[in-house]
Amino acid sequence: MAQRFSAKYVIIGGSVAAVGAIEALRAEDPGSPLALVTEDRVSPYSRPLISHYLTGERDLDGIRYRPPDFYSRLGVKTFLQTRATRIHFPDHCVHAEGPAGEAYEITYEKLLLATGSRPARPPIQGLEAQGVFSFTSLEDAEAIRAFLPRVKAVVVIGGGLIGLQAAEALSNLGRQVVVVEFQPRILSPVLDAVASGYVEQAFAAHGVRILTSAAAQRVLVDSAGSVAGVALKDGQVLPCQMVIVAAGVTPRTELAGAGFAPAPAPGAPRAIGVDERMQVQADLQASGGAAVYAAGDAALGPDLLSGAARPLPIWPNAYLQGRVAGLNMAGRPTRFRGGLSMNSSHFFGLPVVSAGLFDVPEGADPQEWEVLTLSADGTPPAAARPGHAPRVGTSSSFAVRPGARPGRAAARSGAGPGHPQVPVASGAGPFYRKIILRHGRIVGLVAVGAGIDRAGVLVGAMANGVDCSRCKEDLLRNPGIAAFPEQVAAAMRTGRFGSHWWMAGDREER
Amino acid sequence: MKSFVLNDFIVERDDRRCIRCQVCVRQCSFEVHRYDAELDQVLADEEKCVGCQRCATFCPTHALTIRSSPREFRANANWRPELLMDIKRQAESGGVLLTGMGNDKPFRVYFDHLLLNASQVTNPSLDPLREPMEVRTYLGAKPARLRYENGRITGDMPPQIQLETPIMFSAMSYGAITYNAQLALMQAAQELGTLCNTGEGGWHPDFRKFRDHVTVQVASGRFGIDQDYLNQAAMVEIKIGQGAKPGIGGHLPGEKVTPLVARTRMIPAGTDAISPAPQHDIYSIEDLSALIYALKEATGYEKPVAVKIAAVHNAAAIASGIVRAGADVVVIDGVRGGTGAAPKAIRDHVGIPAELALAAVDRRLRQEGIRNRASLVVAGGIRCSADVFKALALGADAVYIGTAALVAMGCTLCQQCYTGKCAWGITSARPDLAKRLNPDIATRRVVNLVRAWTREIKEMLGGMGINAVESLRENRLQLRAVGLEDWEMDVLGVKGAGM
Amino acid sequence: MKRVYVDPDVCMGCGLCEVYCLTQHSRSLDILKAYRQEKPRPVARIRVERHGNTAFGFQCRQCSEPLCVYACVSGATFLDDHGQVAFDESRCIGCWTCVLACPYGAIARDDARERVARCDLCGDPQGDGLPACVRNCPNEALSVREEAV
Amino acid sequence: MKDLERAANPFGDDKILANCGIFGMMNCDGRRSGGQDIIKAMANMHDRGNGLGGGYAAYGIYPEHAEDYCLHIMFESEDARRHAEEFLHHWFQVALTEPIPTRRVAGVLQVPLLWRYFVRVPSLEAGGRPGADAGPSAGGAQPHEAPGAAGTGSEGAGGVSRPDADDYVVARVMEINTTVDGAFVFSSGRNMGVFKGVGHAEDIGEFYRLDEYDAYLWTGHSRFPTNTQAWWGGAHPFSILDWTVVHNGELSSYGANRAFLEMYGYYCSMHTDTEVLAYAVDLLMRRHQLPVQAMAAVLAAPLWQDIDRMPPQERQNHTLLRQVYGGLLMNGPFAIVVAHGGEMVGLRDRIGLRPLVAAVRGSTLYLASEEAPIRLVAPELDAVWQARGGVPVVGSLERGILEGSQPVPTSGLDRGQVARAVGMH
Amino acid sequence: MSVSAFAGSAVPGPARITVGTLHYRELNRRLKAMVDAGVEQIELRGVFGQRYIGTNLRAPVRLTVYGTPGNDLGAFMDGPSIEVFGNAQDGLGNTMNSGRIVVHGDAGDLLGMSMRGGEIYVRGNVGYRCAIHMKEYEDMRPTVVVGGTAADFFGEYMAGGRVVLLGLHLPPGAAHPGSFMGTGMHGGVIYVRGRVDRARLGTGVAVREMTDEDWPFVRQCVHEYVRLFGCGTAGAPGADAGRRGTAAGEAGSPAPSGKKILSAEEILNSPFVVLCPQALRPFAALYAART
Repeated sequence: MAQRFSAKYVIIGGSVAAVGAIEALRAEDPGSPLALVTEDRVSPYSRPLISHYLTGERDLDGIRYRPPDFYSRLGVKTFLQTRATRIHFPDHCVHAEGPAGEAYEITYEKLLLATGSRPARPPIQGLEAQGVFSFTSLEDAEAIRAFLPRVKAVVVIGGGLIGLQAAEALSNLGRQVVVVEFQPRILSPVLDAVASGYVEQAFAAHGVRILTSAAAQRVLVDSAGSVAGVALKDGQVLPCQMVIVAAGVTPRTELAGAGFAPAPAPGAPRAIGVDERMQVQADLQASGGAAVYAAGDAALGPDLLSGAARPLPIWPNAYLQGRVAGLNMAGRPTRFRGGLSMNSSHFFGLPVVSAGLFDVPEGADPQEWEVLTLSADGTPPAAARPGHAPRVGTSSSFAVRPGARPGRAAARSGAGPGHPQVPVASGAGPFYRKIILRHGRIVGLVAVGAGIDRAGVLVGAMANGVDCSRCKEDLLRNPGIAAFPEQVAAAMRTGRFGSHWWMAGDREER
Repeated sequence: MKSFVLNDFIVERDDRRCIRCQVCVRQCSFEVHRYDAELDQVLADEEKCVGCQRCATFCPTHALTIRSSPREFRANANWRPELLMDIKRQAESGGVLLTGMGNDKPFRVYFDHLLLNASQVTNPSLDPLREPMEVRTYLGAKPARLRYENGRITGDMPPQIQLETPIMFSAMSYGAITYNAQLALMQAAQELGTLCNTGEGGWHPDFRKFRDHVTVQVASGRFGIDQDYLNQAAMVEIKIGQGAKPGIGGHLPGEKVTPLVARTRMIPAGTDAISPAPQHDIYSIEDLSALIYALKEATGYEKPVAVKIAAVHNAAAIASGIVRAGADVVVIDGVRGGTGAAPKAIRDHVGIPAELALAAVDRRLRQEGIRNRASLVVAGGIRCSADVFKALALGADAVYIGTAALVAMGCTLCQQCYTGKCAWGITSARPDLAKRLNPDIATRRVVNLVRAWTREIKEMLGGMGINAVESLRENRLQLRAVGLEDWEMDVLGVKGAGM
Repeated sequence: MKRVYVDPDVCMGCGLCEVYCLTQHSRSLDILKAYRQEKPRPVARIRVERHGNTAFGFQCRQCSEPLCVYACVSGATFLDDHGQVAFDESRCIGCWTCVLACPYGAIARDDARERVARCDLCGDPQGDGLPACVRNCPNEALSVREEAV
Repeated sequence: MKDLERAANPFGDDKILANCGIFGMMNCDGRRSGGQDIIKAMANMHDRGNGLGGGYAAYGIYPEHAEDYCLHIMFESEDARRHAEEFLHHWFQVALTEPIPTRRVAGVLQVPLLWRYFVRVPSLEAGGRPGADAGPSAGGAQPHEAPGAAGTGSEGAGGVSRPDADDYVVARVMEINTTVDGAFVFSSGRNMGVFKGVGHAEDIGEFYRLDEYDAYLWTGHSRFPTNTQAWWGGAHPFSILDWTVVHNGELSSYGANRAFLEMYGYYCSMHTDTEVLAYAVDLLMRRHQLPVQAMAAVLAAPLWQDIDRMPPQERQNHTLLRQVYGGLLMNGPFAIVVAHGGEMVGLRDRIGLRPLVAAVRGSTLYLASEEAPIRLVAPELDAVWQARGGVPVVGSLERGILEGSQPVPTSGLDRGQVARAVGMH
Repeated sequence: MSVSAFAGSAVPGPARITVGTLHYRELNRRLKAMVDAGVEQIELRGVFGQRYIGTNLRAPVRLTVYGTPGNDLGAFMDGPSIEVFGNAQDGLGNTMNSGRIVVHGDAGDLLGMSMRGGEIYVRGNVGYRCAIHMKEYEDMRPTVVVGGTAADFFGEYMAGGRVVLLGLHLPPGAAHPGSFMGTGMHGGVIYVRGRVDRARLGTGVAVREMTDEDWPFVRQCVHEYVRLFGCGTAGAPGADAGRRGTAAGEAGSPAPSGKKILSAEEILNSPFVVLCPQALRPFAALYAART
């Protein structure tokens, strides 16, 4: 017999979206029963930090996202290492199975699906071999670490953020690493060619080979069933003892059922459709009157810039969605106005960020769009040679010597009128900043090295739809709120304007 | 033309202390300092340094010392370096030398040659901390006598201004000083219970709320004057002359007539604001009387009307005429009075010291039996509480301070007011410089100064065994001279020390 | 929320707040040592923005919906028990996500230490201690106040 | 013009300083009594003086010449007396001329010639009406108010109005004192006289045979000057007409007071505090006709902090008085007894720096620097109290005894009632 | 002047001097001689303004004074006990070190100025600047108890000691009339019965309520006052004292007739307030930091 439990709020999933929801719920409703079902065996930890765990820079405590007593402090009844197997919507009941196979039936008034995503499995032969790992969970990292002693060389399939993090960590652990990227450049979903080039340069400088426009066809397996190498489509064979598969993630929608998980666009993964309150669409007839919410990687929320629904499997977005879901579940009506693609990473100490668009879309009207770039005038990375980066409309660029300290021009200008300061890298290193504007509003940002400093100002302008047509060059050179029209700057100085762009509701007007 | 003018100042930077924070670079409004990235050093263009000490004051590591340049030529007691430099400047420009602030030439400062009395044995000194010390002062004409009728004291009492300290702020117009500086003076006047003078630049609408503490000026330019201007103020002052530049008018160039200045002065923005040398409706003493009574008519005889003149040779006779012309207050502005801009030749060579003029005027009015018919205010070079004290003993009812108030705010007398680049935000024309003066801090500083002086005045009063300032006024017996000639002591009406 | 406010009408952009903030966050607490000796050099948490005649020192706004907290992947930035944004620098990995998230650009990178540098109200968010920037602002343009937003 | 200042002030000091004992007694019912009591009282305060000056004023002593001005004049020589008498006969009708009776007393030396003259002001003559130059100074200053500004008064002798006659006498006295070498008028009132000289007060009283006079009002003074030079004219009381002042203390405001009085035509020839006090009282009470409370409110003005809290009418009165007569604020320690015909006023400075004790026995008011001398002449008192700073204690033939503006009951009185009624609030 | 009793050795009963107008130097010389000879009680009759009585007597002698003693009674006094039937003049107990002075009347200005020890009880009112700059030092802690009220500057810049002002003769509800009470005080304490007009106070003085620690002392003083003067009257000691302290020095009736007599408890039942220093260094901020 299944053990029965009942809670006002039930959350499935134990990562960031769940944390966002719990923190919102408990701020609004400190007392009502709240239960959480997660496959994780520990309190919330930070998935982006597993590479640090892998290298041993941090132990488990070092990568906890919240203190170990997080659940108990907030009064959350937890079912750890427990897998939700089925949801019976008419009965408002979650069926789950514990680590020892015990069965639970947990009824809810309000349910949040924060089930996240799972690594995608590319069509490559031999992925079942020993030594093939994905890299998205603590358990992945532990498994890799346990396997590492036999490993000299690693092939990372996928030059995305996860793959590159794994590659960096393994390289730092002294392994020879080759990254195999199907696209002509790494990080192509989040960076423009210039930035990709900087990153490739950084990996190359640390002895990591990156093969672009390359496709892994088959994992070679030795007699013991262990990885021996990777064969590429072009016939090249990369000997290795470990393969990391990092070819993207797929939202976990199975609990919701197909009816709630439409495919948003051709080629995009299915995810759970939600409305602006993060409530699962069409829930009313299916859920028997109880509200069901979804948030995080599993949810298909709106994109702030385009307004279209699209999965946005990034950490901050998951928290925000979880928060909005939690506020609504607790009875505080709040709208999620949309997530913003926002990526920040650093490889071998090189910071790279992007937000919104990173390139002007093909076929865009040059009258509407504008790209402004600012870069160091050192050797441009191979991929960043002129012509490589698309330029549309008016474009300006400002050159700064790499490694130069604040220069004469800046120093002389003082704070006097008409002398904008030219920002420069704080020390030697690449510098790149690019903003994309449409109708005078920022819709895209890419920055590398010291170019990322105060990038949030540009993201804020983007998210808040500030008209930057008169201050765009100041913003490019010196992202700061002083560049904005005084009304905007004044509102931002007092904190009244800036950080609420993602939500609407009574909280916003506070 | 190659300039032959040598630097006035030397910038010494202790490189061991310089952290390259560039605060000096940003603080120097004369663009002396600059950071050189290649050298990673802050460099100085000393030619431009005016010695305002802004950078040295703000350097967080005290790495800066600004020293006078020795500019040493073959010694010549007659042709001093300053004169040589002036000649070279004029040879290169053909222009009149302009300067700011008051006369800096070493004419005798009579205050420094007067010493004060104190009680010993025959009368007690009073403790000013614990016992009452009254410095309240009333400005305005007093009747010769009062009458007593049925329990009421009556008299034909002209309007009076009550001051809680005999120290007022002299005329400095909005335009000559910044909005913040004038705001600070008005706030300070309100807090201190004294008066601030608008100068002749009009009266900014924002400042009307200080009306009970504002003297408005009617000068040759007649800027911003209307019925409200006159009637909302506590006192009206006709400015005939100014100690720093007797006989000279003024000129605010059109580019400084910003929309706000224009609104304050009630003239179109961008037009020159000219203050003629004379008031063209006053070519004689009876014309002054006509203006005085015109202002009294305009204000319903409810405001004292002051007349301010520069201290000149026959000040006593002029003052007598002013009193007889109907003025309620006579202001004597001495040769050391400050200014925002004046031809150097005028500033340094026209007029007489305030002390002598004051003593002569007070004595003359008393001899003529009309001293009660006007209060006497002295201005021009009041530098400390002792100066105030001595001025009162010489016969003043109150004093004006201008320079001292500005110094309290930060002024270092670099004399560059007329350039509009005041690094201290006091006379600056540039808005980014003007906001350097936080009006609330400036108010506090000025209030502190006047409070401190007032306390010191009370200390000195107490030392004399006097507990009300009216017992000091004209009490020249409390003064003794050291190092003065007989004629000077005669003018001042004081004996030599030991007599 | 307790935060530092700037009055741009009197902020003259001198930059002394940055100097004193940096010094306050140095090991030596000595201005000369902080600038000339300590390696890596400490990082100021406040930054003076200058634009035309405008200037203002600027640091963490203590947002009511703090994106930096929500975006922080490591949990280093969090809300303390008083709802004040707090930062445990030992947990920061220098991912710069908060740099990207903060719409005010109020979070600086301490590149050499691979962590961010952000205003901590000089370690006294609940007390009466004045932050170094406020205490040392020569024009009293900065003030620390508790105000609902 | 002779240098009176040199006689009064041989060292050229700003002012002569003196510390003193003062005494006053007045029978408010007009009863006259001899001078032996005040001599006894002054002797009791012997230690408050140093033998360099003593003096008395006595009122009601010349009833047979009540309408004549009696000039007491001291002369250095017979020559001086001749010149002065020529002057008197030129300007006055002289009713009686006689030496002032004296007796030899051991402690009284260097006695000048002492004469008294009962004179009348002649009626209008060709030179203009008497008193046309009523400014009391001969210095030629032009006071800004009309001469004879003392308001209406009773008619004096010879059809000349009392104020005009008073002004006339003042002018002549000033003239003698500033132009007739060796002559000094030290008393010029009607039906009263000032008797003063160098010596201890009790000796001066004996010298002038004051026990032989009967007065309803006596004041006395024992002087402790800081210089050793002594001049008979420099002793107290100081007088103009029948106004007399005895004074204890020093006026630190002397310079300011003097400057103010110069405005009104008073030339301070003697450089003593008491002189400005006498002139101030003359200006305020005689010329400006202000009541005694107003005079006190000028000389010992209430503090602004107290004025500011007064009811409106009172506040206005005090404010006006300080605004207009601020220069007459007597600043520094003082206690004075001012007397004129029919009235005696005691006043001490506004913060009580010098003592003044008042006492009442029946209808007699006593004022003194100490209580003991009062007790000596009036062992049984109805009330005795310390005068409050700035609050005048007044004895008046017309109004009885007043402290402040409140009458002091003179029978069945006890100190507590006085304190409640007048003294301590 | 006559000495009616004088002995070189201790004699029971007081020695007596009828003083009259004897000069103070002579009077004080004789007193000193008597005390040196061992006289322990001396009665002075018919005193008229003789100064410095008690000043030169460094012994626990008891003086009884009838009449009006002169200024500086008990100045610099160290030891004697003086009781005055009559009013005292100015400077009573000036810079007194120890001993006791009781006045069955009023006293003048400057009473207890700079007093460091001992105690003074005055039945009636006191003048200007009384208890001014009183001090305390180690176990020396002077006490002044005044039955009536005081003129201005009472307790001015007091640095120590305890003063009680009973206000017994004030009309009901009236505030004490003196201005600047306790102004600039930086030590000591002033207990005031009756209303204090705070607007008349000077700088540096604070007003607080009585606490349990204050009452025992005040209670003791009031009881002693009533014991000494027979009553706490609403009447007028000055005039009484005057009647009693006639030239003949005959003591009159201790209780005035027709006055309401208050018991110690009735006196104590009225409200008291405490004047105390705002700070031990009231003018610390007066001076500029850098000079």
